[in-house]
Formats: sequence, structure tokens, C-alpha cells
Amino acid sequence: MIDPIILFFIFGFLASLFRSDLKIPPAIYDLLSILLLITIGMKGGVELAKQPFISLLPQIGVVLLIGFVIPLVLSPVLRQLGKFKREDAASIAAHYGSVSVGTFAVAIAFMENNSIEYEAHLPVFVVMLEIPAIIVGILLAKGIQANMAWGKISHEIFLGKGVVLLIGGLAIGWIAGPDGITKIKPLFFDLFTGILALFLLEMGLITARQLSSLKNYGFFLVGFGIIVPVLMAIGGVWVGLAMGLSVGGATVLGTLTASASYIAVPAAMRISVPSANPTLSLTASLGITFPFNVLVGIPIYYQIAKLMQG
Amino acid sequence: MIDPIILFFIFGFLASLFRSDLKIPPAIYDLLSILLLITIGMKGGVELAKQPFISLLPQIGVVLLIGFVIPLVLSPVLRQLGKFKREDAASIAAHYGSVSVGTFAVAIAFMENNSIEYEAHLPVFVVMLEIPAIIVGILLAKGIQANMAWGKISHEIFLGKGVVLLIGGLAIGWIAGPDGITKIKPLFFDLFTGILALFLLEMGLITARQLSSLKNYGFFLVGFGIIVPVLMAIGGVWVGLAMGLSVGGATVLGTLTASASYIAVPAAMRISVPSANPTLSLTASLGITFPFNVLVGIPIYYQIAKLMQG
Amino acid sequence: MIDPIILFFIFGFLASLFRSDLKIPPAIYDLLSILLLITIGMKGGVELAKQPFISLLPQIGVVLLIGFVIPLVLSPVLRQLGKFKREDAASIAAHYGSVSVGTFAVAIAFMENNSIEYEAHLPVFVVMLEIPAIIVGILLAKGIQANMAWGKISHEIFLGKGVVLLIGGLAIGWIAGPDGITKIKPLFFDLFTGILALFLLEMGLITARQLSSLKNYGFFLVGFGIIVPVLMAIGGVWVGLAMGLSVGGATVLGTLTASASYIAVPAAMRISVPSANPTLSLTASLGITFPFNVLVGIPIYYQIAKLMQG
Amino acid sequence: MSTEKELITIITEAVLETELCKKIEQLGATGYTVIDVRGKGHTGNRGGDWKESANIQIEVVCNAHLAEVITHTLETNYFDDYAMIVYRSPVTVLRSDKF
Amino acid sequence: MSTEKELITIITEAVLETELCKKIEQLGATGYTVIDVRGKGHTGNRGGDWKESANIQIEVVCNAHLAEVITHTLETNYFDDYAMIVYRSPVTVLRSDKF
Amino acid sequence: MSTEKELITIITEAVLETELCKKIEQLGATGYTVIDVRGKGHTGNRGGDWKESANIQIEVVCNAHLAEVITHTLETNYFDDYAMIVYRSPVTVLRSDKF
Ligand SMILES: Nc1ncnc2c1ncn2[C@@H]1O[C@H](COP(=O)(O)O)[C@@H](O)[C@H]1O
Ligand SMILES: Nc1ncnc2c1ncn2[C@@H]1O[C@H](COP(=O)(O)O)[C@@H](O)[C@H]1O
Ligand SMILES: Nc1ncnc2c1ncn2[C@@H]1O[C@H](COP(=O)(O)O)[C@@H](O)[C@H]1O
Ligand code: NA
Ligand code: NA
Ligand code: NA
Repeated sequence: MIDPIILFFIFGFLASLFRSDLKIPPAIYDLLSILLLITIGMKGGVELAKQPFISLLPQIGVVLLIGFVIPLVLSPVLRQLGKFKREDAASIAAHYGSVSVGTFAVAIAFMENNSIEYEAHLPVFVVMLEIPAIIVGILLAKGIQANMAWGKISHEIFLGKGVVLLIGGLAIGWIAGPDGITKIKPLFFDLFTGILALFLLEMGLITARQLSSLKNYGFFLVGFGIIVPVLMAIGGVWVGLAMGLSVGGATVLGTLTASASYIAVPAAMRISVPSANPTLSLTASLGITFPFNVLVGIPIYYQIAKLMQG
Repeated sequence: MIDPIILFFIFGFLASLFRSDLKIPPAIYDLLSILLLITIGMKGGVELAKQPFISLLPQIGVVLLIGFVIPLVLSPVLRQLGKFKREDAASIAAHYGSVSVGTFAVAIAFMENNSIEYEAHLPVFVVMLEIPAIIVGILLAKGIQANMAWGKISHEIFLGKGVVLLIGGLAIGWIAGPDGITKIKPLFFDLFTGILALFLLEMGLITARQLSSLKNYGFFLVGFGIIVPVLMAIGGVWVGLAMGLSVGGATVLGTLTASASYIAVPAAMRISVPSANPTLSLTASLGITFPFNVLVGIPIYYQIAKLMQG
Repeated sequence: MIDPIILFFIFGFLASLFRSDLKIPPAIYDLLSILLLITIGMKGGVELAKQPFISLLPQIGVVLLIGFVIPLVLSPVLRQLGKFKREDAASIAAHYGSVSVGTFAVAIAFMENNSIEYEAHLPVFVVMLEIPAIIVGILLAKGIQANMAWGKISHEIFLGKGVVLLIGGLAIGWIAGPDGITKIKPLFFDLFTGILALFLLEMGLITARQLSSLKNYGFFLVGFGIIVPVLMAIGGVWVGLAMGLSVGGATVLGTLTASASYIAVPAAMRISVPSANPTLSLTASLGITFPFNVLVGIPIYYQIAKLMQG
Repeated sequence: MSTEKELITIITEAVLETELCKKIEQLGATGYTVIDVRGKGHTGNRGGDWKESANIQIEVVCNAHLAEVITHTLETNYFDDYAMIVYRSPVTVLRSDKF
Repeated sequence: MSTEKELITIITEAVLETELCKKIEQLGATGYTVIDVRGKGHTGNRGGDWKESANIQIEVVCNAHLAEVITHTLETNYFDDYAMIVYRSPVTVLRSDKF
Repeated sequence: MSTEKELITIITEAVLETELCKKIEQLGATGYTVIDVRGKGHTGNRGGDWKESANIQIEVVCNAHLAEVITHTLETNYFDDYAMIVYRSPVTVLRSDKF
């Protein structure tokens, strides 16, 4: 049975394709993403409050490493195979090294819809994977220069809206703990799937608008936007199983590695690496990889995880 | 006991009348109407998923017919009695041939508040009644011309925000079915009446502002805006009972025929029949008929339905 | 255990302090305050529907009196000790004579979190305390002049957004009664604490921005913004106990007298007393007193109330 | 290439946004900018609370000839039926080859 | 009737919207347009996050004489107490009888 | 002190807001005003649905010399990499000592 949140995405996509005047006002899009990010952060934080942080440290270390490694691997591929200039390769690599919170939420919904178990602390990984790829991306684009405006750059990285909301939510959930947040649950937790549905409606509208850029940038991007996520998902699932996650948990980690950022990274790259063409990375991450993961990727990654689990 | 959603309408009306600076930001108004329209569509869709579509086809046919007939009847009345020019008569007729989603929601709330049974598939009729009157209205205004910009016009009709959201919601509800939508119910279904209350607050604010136009357009409009809905309600109730609806269902159908559009039709007419004066139709539909139906009409139509049922 | 809504405030405060680009769109801030104000008004109204209004009249009379007296006491203090010019003293006094709805909501959350009983009709006092101080403040600033634009001024006072929403909510709750509002509870009551959390997040963002004004206006304001609330809280608690409120109820009344307006009063003063410097009053009420009350004041006032109860 | 261009400002009903922007492009403008505004004029109060009463302000930078064409098109097709005002003013642009 | 008019632009506190628009009408303007803006000036940062710190930009197209009257009124009544800047520029209007 | 000033209008990507406003202040402007806008230009459609595709319009009133400096700075640092147009026009200001 098809999850209705997916239907909202398809609905938005079609409405935009047929040039309907349907629009979600920017202020509402902001509200939706604020709610999603805080809630995911809080869910992670609540789990941290339940188990000793130290016990999660090894997993967190591995996940951080993934975030540093992916862009290092992807960037040369993009330069060699894709013939992209240095800054563009670095920027696209950073997008794919980081994660898409929307994709994560859809993966969690998939788990719950199909009653698949997963580790409750997975949202912590989302927070961990946001940032490393941005740092690597900037270094790849600029090299390590003496006169680098690190103040400005680290501000962009750590104080961008997406990262701040995730970390803020994490901290609130951690400090308040499972009981503390009871009274704010109706807004942040009970409405979560509905909010996600509206968010995906808007993502559908935006995604369809990216398509027009596709023809300008050839079909390398299409291939890249589909093949790379699958390969990264396999890697992510493998690492997840290796570090002891359940099949569900490994699937979600695979989905995270397969997903590409379209909130935190674009903003940071636009400021820190101005000469990278933002249309390239957004077309790939939002126009191809996001719909691919959400519509067909996640179930495939789950099958892969089951197979690899053996 | 007076329904609190009606109190929200009256509250908004009074606040605006006394020139309070209370305002609902446009982005919030958009959010409210997006939620209302999707939910009503989904409610209809869920019902379609429950019963064989074919069994509803006869009723749907009749309802579509109503949508075509009403403007054909009203337009000559407006030209003869109201002395309106051709385009204005056609436009007003289109407004009254179509429906008001807000009025529909209030009618449903009335049914539930008074524990009156009604057919769960009534939202399907809302979707069906939105469109035909627009087509007829445009044809009445322009005649059938060789060089008509049908592309542009049908775009306005079928891809306007209101229609797209209703149809999108319908499709989502239909495909996902009653079980599928469980997880998005807290946002779309549980909050529905509260959202409707805020929406009616805004409608009250807007309605009061229409009143100033009243004095400019004489009192024909006042009479029209009250008498015509009552007559159309009687017709609608009669048809409803004749096609086998319960007293509650017939009341709602009567309310639908009695209601006049203020979302889909105004936008479509403004683009497709520019020379029709929008103030005329909005003053009638929003300034008179909407408050009349919401405040006094619906209970009357229910009494009428009970009487006609015998 | 620290209430998560307080954590949201601190989160916003820190985000703004570190110059994150996190913003709540103005339209969303409007939505949040509309929901808070209506709900608090409705809660009061529902209580009025439960008990004979006449029985509350004595308490209401006392509370109104408080609203008139506070600014009369504070204004000379500000002129003498603070060396403020007449209009500034009057304006600051009006801010502190009126109340902060956000602070009230936090106080109520504190009561419920700690299972402290309080009178359910307290929201009525919020409505009562909003207005008198504004009137007194304007008179103090301008003296009673022959040519005063009372029309304009009373419009600002009674028809400002904050007051209208509180009174509208009160009326709706009163007329609809406890049963009537059942269907709108999910939006207005169940989500209340979550909405308050988001509101406090925004307040944190705004509060931090006030700090930069502090250095310009010396530290008299800091002292004033902390000492005066404590003194007023003691007075408010004493009056509350004297008029028969429970310890919880007296604490909330004390918190109300200790709190300073930052919605209704600033707007009214800006229009009615243009030469008063708005930065002075907002820095004190929003930059100092609001965080003080919310973070440390309320628990202190509760201890005071317990002590005074004896 | 001269850096003296014209700025056309159009204030009109929000419902026209798609149609006008398309037309402005077709007539040859290299771009346009749209702002949500509210206002009052001969056709009464357009407070922008909801779509029906919302206004937009469209700004187009172009050369004098195109400015003529655009304003003329607006005058002929929209002035009678829609709430609309149009005015022009000279501006000095950077990178005049962009327009 | 000349098509040369003046455009007055007023940037000031949002709280003044109702009052200023009323006054502009009373002084004889045929209309006005209002935009929500944010900014910074002598009175500090007005970031527009909430009503208290929000700015509006009011635009009025009118003849030179009325422009004098309006700017003079603003100067006399509001400049001292409110965050406000005002500037004028000449514009060429379509349908000059509208103003 | 002359009341003739220049109005610089910059239309560019929303992501630049903080950076540009800071730079404009540093260069010596006494203030600026920012408006949320959407539009289309050489770099394509910037419909403003979400932050990535949103535009802002920055308005700065200043003297002719500073106008030169600001436009030159923009041209050197941002024109190549960002969606941006910039134009200037003369305005007559009230209280010219404010600028
Ligand atoms: N004199 C004016 N100055 C500035 N804006 C105006 C003026 N007249 C009209 N407008 C704007 O143009 C819109 C349409 O004007 P109108 O066609 O006169 O109703 C109004 O809603 C205002 O936003
Ligand atoms: N030089 C300037 N250029 C553009 N806008 C300005 C300038 N100075 C002030 N403003 C705008 O006018 C508002 C009030 O200015 P002020 O009275 O100087 O605080 C500011 O918040 C800005 O939006
Ligand atoms: N000819 C024009 N007239 C008015 N606005 C323009 C024009 N060209 C570009 N713009 C605005 O400037 C932004 C950036 O332009 P561009 O760098 O050409 O993509 C666009 O998104 C529009 O908002
Ligand atoms: Na990834
Ligand atoms: Na109808
Ligand atoms: Na107080």
C-alpha cells in the first residue's frame, strides 16, 4: 500500500508539472521545515537521554567519518567522469556527503508503515552527518589557504538555520528527556506525519521546477543522481550492519548516505564557494536524487539490507 | 446552542466593523484554505475508496447537471431583473452555480453538532460542483467564439488552486483509503474544526469589508443574495431527496446549491472575463450570501428538508 | 526538572546571540500570538460560563484597580530615580502596569508541571489588566488636555490586536461554554503548550536582539527591570491571597503584576505618545523583565506565596 | 552601449502576475522583478488580505524603445478592466549589456 | 495634462500605516501603495521580525504641488518622533488623469 | 548641504542579505532598506518559493561619491558569481543631513 505522504509528493509534482498556480507561501514552508527539524532533533535528543552517551560514541565516530569520506571520494569522480570544474565537483560532492532531512523522515515513515524495527537514536546520525561534508567541500573547492575567512565559513556551517534547529532540538530533547516533552508532543510529535505530508507537497512543487534545468546540464547528472545514491546506500547499509544496527537501522543509515542535502549545504556553498554553480548541485540533489530515494530507493535499500544481513 | 465556529465568524465580522487592526496574514489564510480544501477532498476520496465508484455515478451525474443548469437559469434573471450587462450577469451566475467550501464545512459541522446523519460521500459533490458553472459562465459571457483562448481558460478552470487542492485531496484519499490516512489524521482531521474556526474568523474580517461596496451597488444585490440561495436550496434539497439522500444529505446538497463561490470562480472570471466587475459578484457572494447561509440559512434548509421528506 | 518551553526560550536566545540566521517569519509569529491570545481568552470565558459572573465581580474590581494603581506608582519613581523625561516615565510605567501574555502562559505551565492548583478563571484577570495601565500611561504623559484625540486613543487601546483577540476569545468561550468548544479543542487547547514553545523560541530570538540597546541606556534599566517585578510580585501575591486566591492563584496574579507588556502597550504608546522612546520601554520589558520572570522569577514568586500563606 | 535605461513600474492586481510576466518576456525584456504590495486607488481599497484583493508591483528595466512597447501594450489591453497604474523613470544601470 | 508627476517614497515604522495612509488621502492623493520592508538607519536595526520593529515603504504618485504638501506634513509631524526617511523623484505616468 | 542624493537599487539572491548589508554599512552608508522580491533574469527563474530561489531588493540612499564606491564594490565582488542587477537614480531627500 502506497504511503499517503508519497502521494502528497506526487501530487505536488504533478500540480507543478501542469503549471497549476498552487503555491505554499514561503512563510509556511519555513514553518514546516522548522517543525520537522526541531522534531527530528528532539527525537534524537530524547534517545540520548535514555542511554549513556558514551555507549553511542563509537557509532557516532563512524558516522562522522562517513561524512568526511564521501565527498573525498565523490569529488574526483565528478572531476574525472563528469568533467566538472573544481568548485562544482567539490560543491556537488558536499551535497551528497551531507544528508536530506526530508528523505530521512520518509525513511522513518516507511519503517513504521511496514512495522520494521529500527534504533531510536538514528536521528542523532542526521545531526552528525549534516556538517562534515560541508567542511570537506569547502576545503576541496578552495584548498587550504592562508587567508581563508574561517570565521565567516564556520558561521555558515554551524549557525545555518538547518544545523541550528537540529542541534537545538537535540539539546532540548536531551535535557528535557522523555517525560519532559510530554506536553509539547501534540504539536511536535502527533502532527509530525501530517506536517511531513505538507512538506513533501511543497517538495513536489519545487522538484518539478528543477526539471527544466536538466536539459541544460546533460544526462550525466541523471545518471550520477541515481547510480551514486544506490552505491552509497549499499556502503551505508554495510557499515550500518557492521556496526551492529538492525536491518531497519542499517536501511535508514543507507538512506542517509544515499540522500543529498538541499537545505544546509546549498546555503553554505553559495556563500563560501560563490563560483560553484548552484543549479548543478540542486538539480542533481533535488531534481533527481530526492525523488528517486523517496519513490523507489528506500524499499530497494531495505531489500539490500535484508540480503546483506543474510 | 450556538456553534463556536459561527462565533468566530461573528467575532471577525465585528472586529473588522469596529476597524480593529486585527489581521490574519495572507500566508496564514493560504495555509488555512490549503488545509480545508485538501481535507474535504480527502474525506470524499476516502468514501470513494469504500464504495464502488459505479454506484455513485448516477448521483454524480445529477450533481454535475445542477452545476450546468444553475448559471443558465440565473444569468437571464440577472440581466432582466437586475439590468446587469451581459458579462456581469454571467459572472454572478457562475459564482452562484459553483459552491463555497467554507459554507459546506459549516453545514457538515451543523450536522455533527446536531447529530444529524448524512452521507459520507458528500464531499465528492463539492468537487463536482466547483467546475461546471465556471465553464457555463465563461460561455455566457463571451458566447462561443472561434478565437477563444481555450488553453488559457481551461488552465484557469482546472488548474486554479482551489480545484487542484480538492482534486488532489480526493485522489490521495481514494488511493490511500481509510487505513492509509491514519497517520496524517491528527493534522488534517483532528484539527479540522479548529482550522475552520480560524478560517471563519478571517472570512468575518473580509466579509465586513465588502459591506462598503454594498451602498454603491444598490439593494438589488441584497435581495438577490438572500432570495436566490433560499430558492436554490429548496431545489437542491428536492433533488437530493429525489435521488435518495437522507434528510441530512439533502440539506447539505441544498446548502451547496445555495452557496456561492468566492475562491475558484472569482480568480477564473477575473482572467477569462476581465470586463465583468468583480466587486459585484464578490459583494453578493461574500458580503451577503455567505453570512446568510452560515448564520441563518443552514438551519432553515434543514427544516425545509424535514418538511419535504414529509 | 526544567520545563522544555523554557528550553525553547533559551535556545532562541542563544541562536540569536551567536548570530545564527534562524528566523521565525513574521506571519508565523502572528499566527502563534493569535492562537495564544484566543486560547487564553477562551479559557477565561469558559470559566465565566461555569460560575455566576457576579461572584467574580469583587475580584475583577480589585484587579482593575491594580492596573490603574501600578503605573501611578511607577511613573514618579522613574522620573525621580531614573531621571527619565515625563513621556518616557509614563510609557515605561504603562508597560509594567499592563501584563505579558507570554509570561502568564509560562506561569500556568509552571503550575501544571508542578501540579500546583490554581483558580481556572485567572485568564479573566489577564484581560482585565491589559487596558487600565494604557489609559493611565497616556494621561500621565499628556496630562488631561482639552484637545485630546480620545477617539484615536481609545481606538488604539480597545481595538489593538492583542486586546481584541483576548476579548474575542473570552466572549467565544463564555457563549459557547465548556461543552461547546469541544470540537475546536485539538487546535486551541491540545496544541497550546507546543505553540507556546515556538512562541518562546521567537521571544528568545527577539530578546537577545534587545541586549544591544542595553549598553546605550545604562544600567538603571537593568536594576529597574529586575527589582520592580519582584516588588510588584510581592504586592500581587499579597493582594491575591487577601482576596482569597489559592497559593497557586496568588502566584499567577503576582506573576501578572510582575510582568510587563510587549504587545498591546508598545503599539498604543507609539501612536498615542510618539515622543516616548520605544527602545527604553522595550529594552526593559522584553530584554530584562521577560527573561527574568520566565527563567527565575516564577519559582521565586511561588516560594513567596507559600511563605506569605504561612 | 549606453547605461541609461528606463525603469517601468506597474502596480496591479495579483491575479495578473503569470499573464503579465509572460507578456513582458515575450515583448523582449531580459527580466523582471515582482513584489507583493497593497494599496488604494480609483478601484478602491486593495488591502491584500487575500488573493482577490492583493496587488503586485512589477519592475522592468529595459531600453527606451521597449519601455514604449510595454507601456503601450499595458495601456491597450489592461487599463480598462483592471486596477492598474504604470509609471516610468530613467535609471543608470551597471553592466548595461544585461538589459 | 502633463504626464510628469512625482513619486514620493516614505520608509517608516509599520505602526504608522493606518494613520499615514489616511492622512495622505486627506491631503488629496488619488492612491498609495504599501510594501512590507525591513532596514537599518539612525534609529537602529529594524529587522521586521515582529510588528514593533517592522518597517513599511509607502509610495505615492502625485503632482509636484501635492508632493510638497505631503512631504511638508511628514516633516512637521513625524520626523522628530519616528524612524522615517522620505525621498522624491520625477516619474512619467501613463494616464496622467488618474493622479 | 545638497538634498540631491542617489538611490541605488540592488536586486540579488536572498542568501547574500547579511553579507551585503554589512558591507554597505562598512562602506559608509547611513542605512539601507530590504524587500523580499521574486523575479527572472539571465540566471533564470527565481520564484522565491524557498530560500534558495528567493531574491531581495536592497535600496540605499547616499551621496554620489558613495554610490560610486558601492556600485563598484558590487561589480568587482559579486557580479560574476551571483544573480544580480544594480541601478541608480537621482532622488531628492528630506533632511539631507540624515544621509
Ligand atoms: N496615486 C497613487 N500612488 C501610488 N500608488 C497608487 C496610486 N494610485 C493607485 N495606486 C496603486 O495602484 C493600484 C491600482 O490603482 P487603481 O487602478 O487606481 O485602483 C492601487 O491599489 C494602488 O496600489
Ligand atoms: N540611507 C538609507 N538608505 C535606504 N534606506 C534607509 C536609509 N536610511 C534609513 N533607511 C530606512 O528608513 C528606516 C528609518 O530610518 P531612520 O529614521 O534613519 O532610522 C530604516 O529602518 C531603513 O529601512
Ligand atoms: N530587466 C530586468 N528588470 C527588472 N528586474 C530584473 C531584470 N533582470 C533581472 N532582474 C532581477 O534581478 C534578478 C537577478 O537577475 P539576473 O542576474 O539577470 O538573473 C532577477 O531574478 C530579477 O529579479
Ligand atoms: Na548523503
Ligand atoms: Na451554488
Ligand atoms: Na504588570
